[in-house]
Amino acid sequence: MSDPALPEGVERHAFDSRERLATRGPPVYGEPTDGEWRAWDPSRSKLGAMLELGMDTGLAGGETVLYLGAASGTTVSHVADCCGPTYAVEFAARPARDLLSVAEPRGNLFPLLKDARRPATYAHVVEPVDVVVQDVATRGQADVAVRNARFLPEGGRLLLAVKARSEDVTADPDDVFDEVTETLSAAYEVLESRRLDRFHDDHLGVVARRR
Amino acid sequence: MSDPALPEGVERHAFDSRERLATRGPPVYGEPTDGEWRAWDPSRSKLGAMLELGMDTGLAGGETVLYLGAASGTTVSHVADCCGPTYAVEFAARPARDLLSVAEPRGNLFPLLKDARRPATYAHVVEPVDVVVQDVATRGQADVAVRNARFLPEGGRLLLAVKARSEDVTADPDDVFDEVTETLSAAYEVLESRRLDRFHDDHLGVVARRR
Amino acid sequence: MDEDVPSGRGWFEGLERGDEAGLAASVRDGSAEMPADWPALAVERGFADTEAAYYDTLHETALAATRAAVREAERAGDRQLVHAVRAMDDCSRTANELAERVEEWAGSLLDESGTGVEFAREVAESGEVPATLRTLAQRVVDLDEQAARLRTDIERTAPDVAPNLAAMAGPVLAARLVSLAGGLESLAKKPSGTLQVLGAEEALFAHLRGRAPSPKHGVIYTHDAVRNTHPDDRGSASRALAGKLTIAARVDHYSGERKPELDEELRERIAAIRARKRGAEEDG
Amino acid sequence: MDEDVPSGRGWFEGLERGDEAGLAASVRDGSAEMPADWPALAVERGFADTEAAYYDTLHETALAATRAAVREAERAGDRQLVHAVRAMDDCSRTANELAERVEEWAGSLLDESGTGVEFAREVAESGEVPATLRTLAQRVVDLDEQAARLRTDIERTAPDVAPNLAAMAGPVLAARLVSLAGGLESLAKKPSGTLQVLGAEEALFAHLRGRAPSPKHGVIYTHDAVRNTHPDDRGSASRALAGKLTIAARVDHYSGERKPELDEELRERIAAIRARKRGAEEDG
Repeated sequence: MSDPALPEGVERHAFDSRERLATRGPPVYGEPTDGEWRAWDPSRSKLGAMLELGMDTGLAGGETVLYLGAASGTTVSHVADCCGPTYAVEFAARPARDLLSVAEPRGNLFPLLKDARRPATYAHVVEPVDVVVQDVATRGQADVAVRNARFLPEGGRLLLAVKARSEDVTADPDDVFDEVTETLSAAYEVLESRRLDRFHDDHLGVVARRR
Repeated sequence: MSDPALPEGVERHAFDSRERLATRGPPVYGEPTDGEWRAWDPSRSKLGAMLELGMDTGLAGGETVLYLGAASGTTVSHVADCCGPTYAVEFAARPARDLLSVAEPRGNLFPLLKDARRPATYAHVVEPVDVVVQDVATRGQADVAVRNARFLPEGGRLLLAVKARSEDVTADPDDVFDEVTETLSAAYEVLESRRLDRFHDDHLGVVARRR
Repeated sequence: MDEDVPSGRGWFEGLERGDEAGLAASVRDGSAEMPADWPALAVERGFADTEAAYYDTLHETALAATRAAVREAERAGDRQLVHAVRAMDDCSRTANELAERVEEWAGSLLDESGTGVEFAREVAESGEVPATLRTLAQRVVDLDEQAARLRTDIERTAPDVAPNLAAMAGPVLAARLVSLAGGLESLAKKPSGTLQVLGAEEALFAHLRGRAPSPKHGVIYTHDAVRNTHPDDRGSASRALAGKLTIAARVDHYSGERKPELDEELRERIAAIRARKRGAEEDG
Repeated sequence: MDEDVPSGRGWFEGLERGDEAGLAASVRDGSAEMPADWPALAVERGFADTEAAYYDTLHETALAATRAAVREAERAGDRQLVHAVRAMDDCSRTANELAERVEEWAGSLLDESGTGVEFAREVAESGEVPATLRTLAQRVVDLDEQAARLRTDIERTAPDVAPNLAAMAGPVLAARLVSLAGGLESLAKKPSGTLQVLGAEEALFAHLRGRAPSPKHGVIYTHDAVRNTHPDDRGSASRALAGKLTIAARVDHYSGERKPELDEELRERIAAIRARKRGAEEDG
């Protein structure tokens, strides 16, 4: 059932006779399960959508991950299922309460109530990582990625979801995405970017490598 | 110098070589004088305009008069000059201060600070009169005239100035005048009405008799 | 209705011709549903010997009654002024109170904070606070603008109601004095020493209880003649100003005539106080 | 920058693995400019025997630190609630104060008068008063609507911040109690007897000075359990209500879990108080 484009630990499984991405781990929000496997819904997860759309995330499985914008933990639960030590940063208290429940049964998932715009407030906890996954919905998303480049070695991956509307509700999404790419270039080389419209309106998925 | 269309006591006199209406009495606001005669300016007085325009006011001179809306007393001073007992009703305090100065030297002029819409507040002072002159600039001008009909015997005159804009700033003045005539008919028969536009914009002069 | 049977009492009925006050009050306050031949009735009932005598008395009485009513109505103009100045102070006060609430609340949410109505104006347009806080801040701005609008009205009205007081004190201070006294009439009747400390009642009461020195000035402190005079001379300046303002209030109440010479007298008096040598005269 | 020389101290440095509180505080409050290979350093410096042991401790510590931070941030939610309820009270109060001014002013101009915000609403639309008085009346209407808007917000927010207290007291009374106590934490730490008289501080101080009987209730008086209980039993009802509200506040502060059984317990307790015979028990 394994798929060469998917990381180790992520497989396609049939749920209700439909092939879907899945990871092995305790269920989080009542998603369909198949034995130890549980479905990873790409319409609830930007990273899931990137994988579903066949983007080359470079994830092999087992990486050390810094996840920025963990929200209530839906996506980061799947990341922790297939990766190594996973640091989950979330700024808002209410979703972080749910994130705690997601993290409790996952010994490799470390939830942190921190502001992703201020990496110095968690650099004393987070080790250098192989991959940064980012899905924050505030202004200055590209800038957040640049500030967190300090956690990546040269060549380390950034998997970034950009929400056009967070930047400028009136601007053309394409212009916003161009500007994001421009900002990212301070610390990253963009390898691939693709609109996630099929699963997430006005979102762009970006794969970049640390310069 | 007397004029058959004018009441006794009102004459045309030459001021600055111009023929103008005039009465005999103490000057009021610095108007031109000729011996005992002082000019009656039709552009400062609706009743003056009605006389100047040759309307048949029915005034013969010496009548008992109820004047509603005496303001600072310009017109009523001329009325008192040529008529008998003259009751001058004014509602606003500031012009009434000037009305007092006009009334002081005129023993037949009785100033009253009263609301012309409430005749019961002065019927204990005002006797039945031969003529009601009315120039009030509030809404419901015709209604005021109807309420004050109690002071007139059958056949008594109403000399009414109607200001179209006091009724409805947006309506056509002609419609307003029609409605005034309609309201008046409850107590009066309209004998003559004429626009005073030459001297007073948007004003109608009405001569009516108590039914 | 029979004209011979009046439906109310004539203004003169039950009164003597010599009772001027009673007659004037009757003209002002009496009423009748229908008019009647009052001159004939007055003669018939012995109030006047002739109709001519009746009209003479009516003339004098109507003048007296109307003069009193005008004066009272113009005091009503002063009452409108009192309402306006109190409303202005209410609006300023509530704007400031609500601005403090906005300040506390917005301060808990924004990195950069500020104070007062100006800060509320920023918060009302901030995209970083909840909508309800924005509209709360807008209420502050509205109240501040309402206060400004009331001030404009006062500036327009005060010179009508109290021309000399408004010219000498400025319209807002004039309105405030009228308001503190409870009306122009009562201001006109106060001794100058009372006007001097209007608005300093707290300090005055403390003084009367022996706990504080006598206050030198109340709201007239805001007048240039006091504020811009050397502190040593402010007692004299306050007394001089209060004296002239009292005269102005009296002229306004009793005659209403504008007397520009009063302003000039005040200017000269204050100039003299400021010019004299320190310590050359004893001063409060 | 050399990764082996961290520009800040690791969260574990200087602390023992058993010091859970210290470690959690360090995760929450510490900082470093750059990350470092903290797992290796922790082993190297003897904090943990193995990296696996390090990660176990980090997992427990991150959970504890984040749980505490979440709870504190949600208490910040209670601070927003406090701002909202105070702003609501400010808006109601100022609306009523300005309504009185409108009432006095409009009363001097209109034949028919009225009171309060409803009358201000009429004045705001009246053609018979000066425009400035109309806009003043509109300010009253605006403030009243702002108060209503804040109330709506409180009704939406209070169940999030204090689910049990909001369910038992109603959102506005819950917010008022949180506000009077200065926050949910401080409310949760108060004895039930203090909660019972929150908002009756004046009466309480008078009592403590020996000048008045002990107050039976503060703002909880507005709760149906007190207001709709026979006056003889209101002391008991207040005590019972305050007791249950205190429990609700504590559950809200310490766990945040909704416990509907608390409401049921209160209902039963109040029903018992209301049902018992007059005079059969001694009562305050």
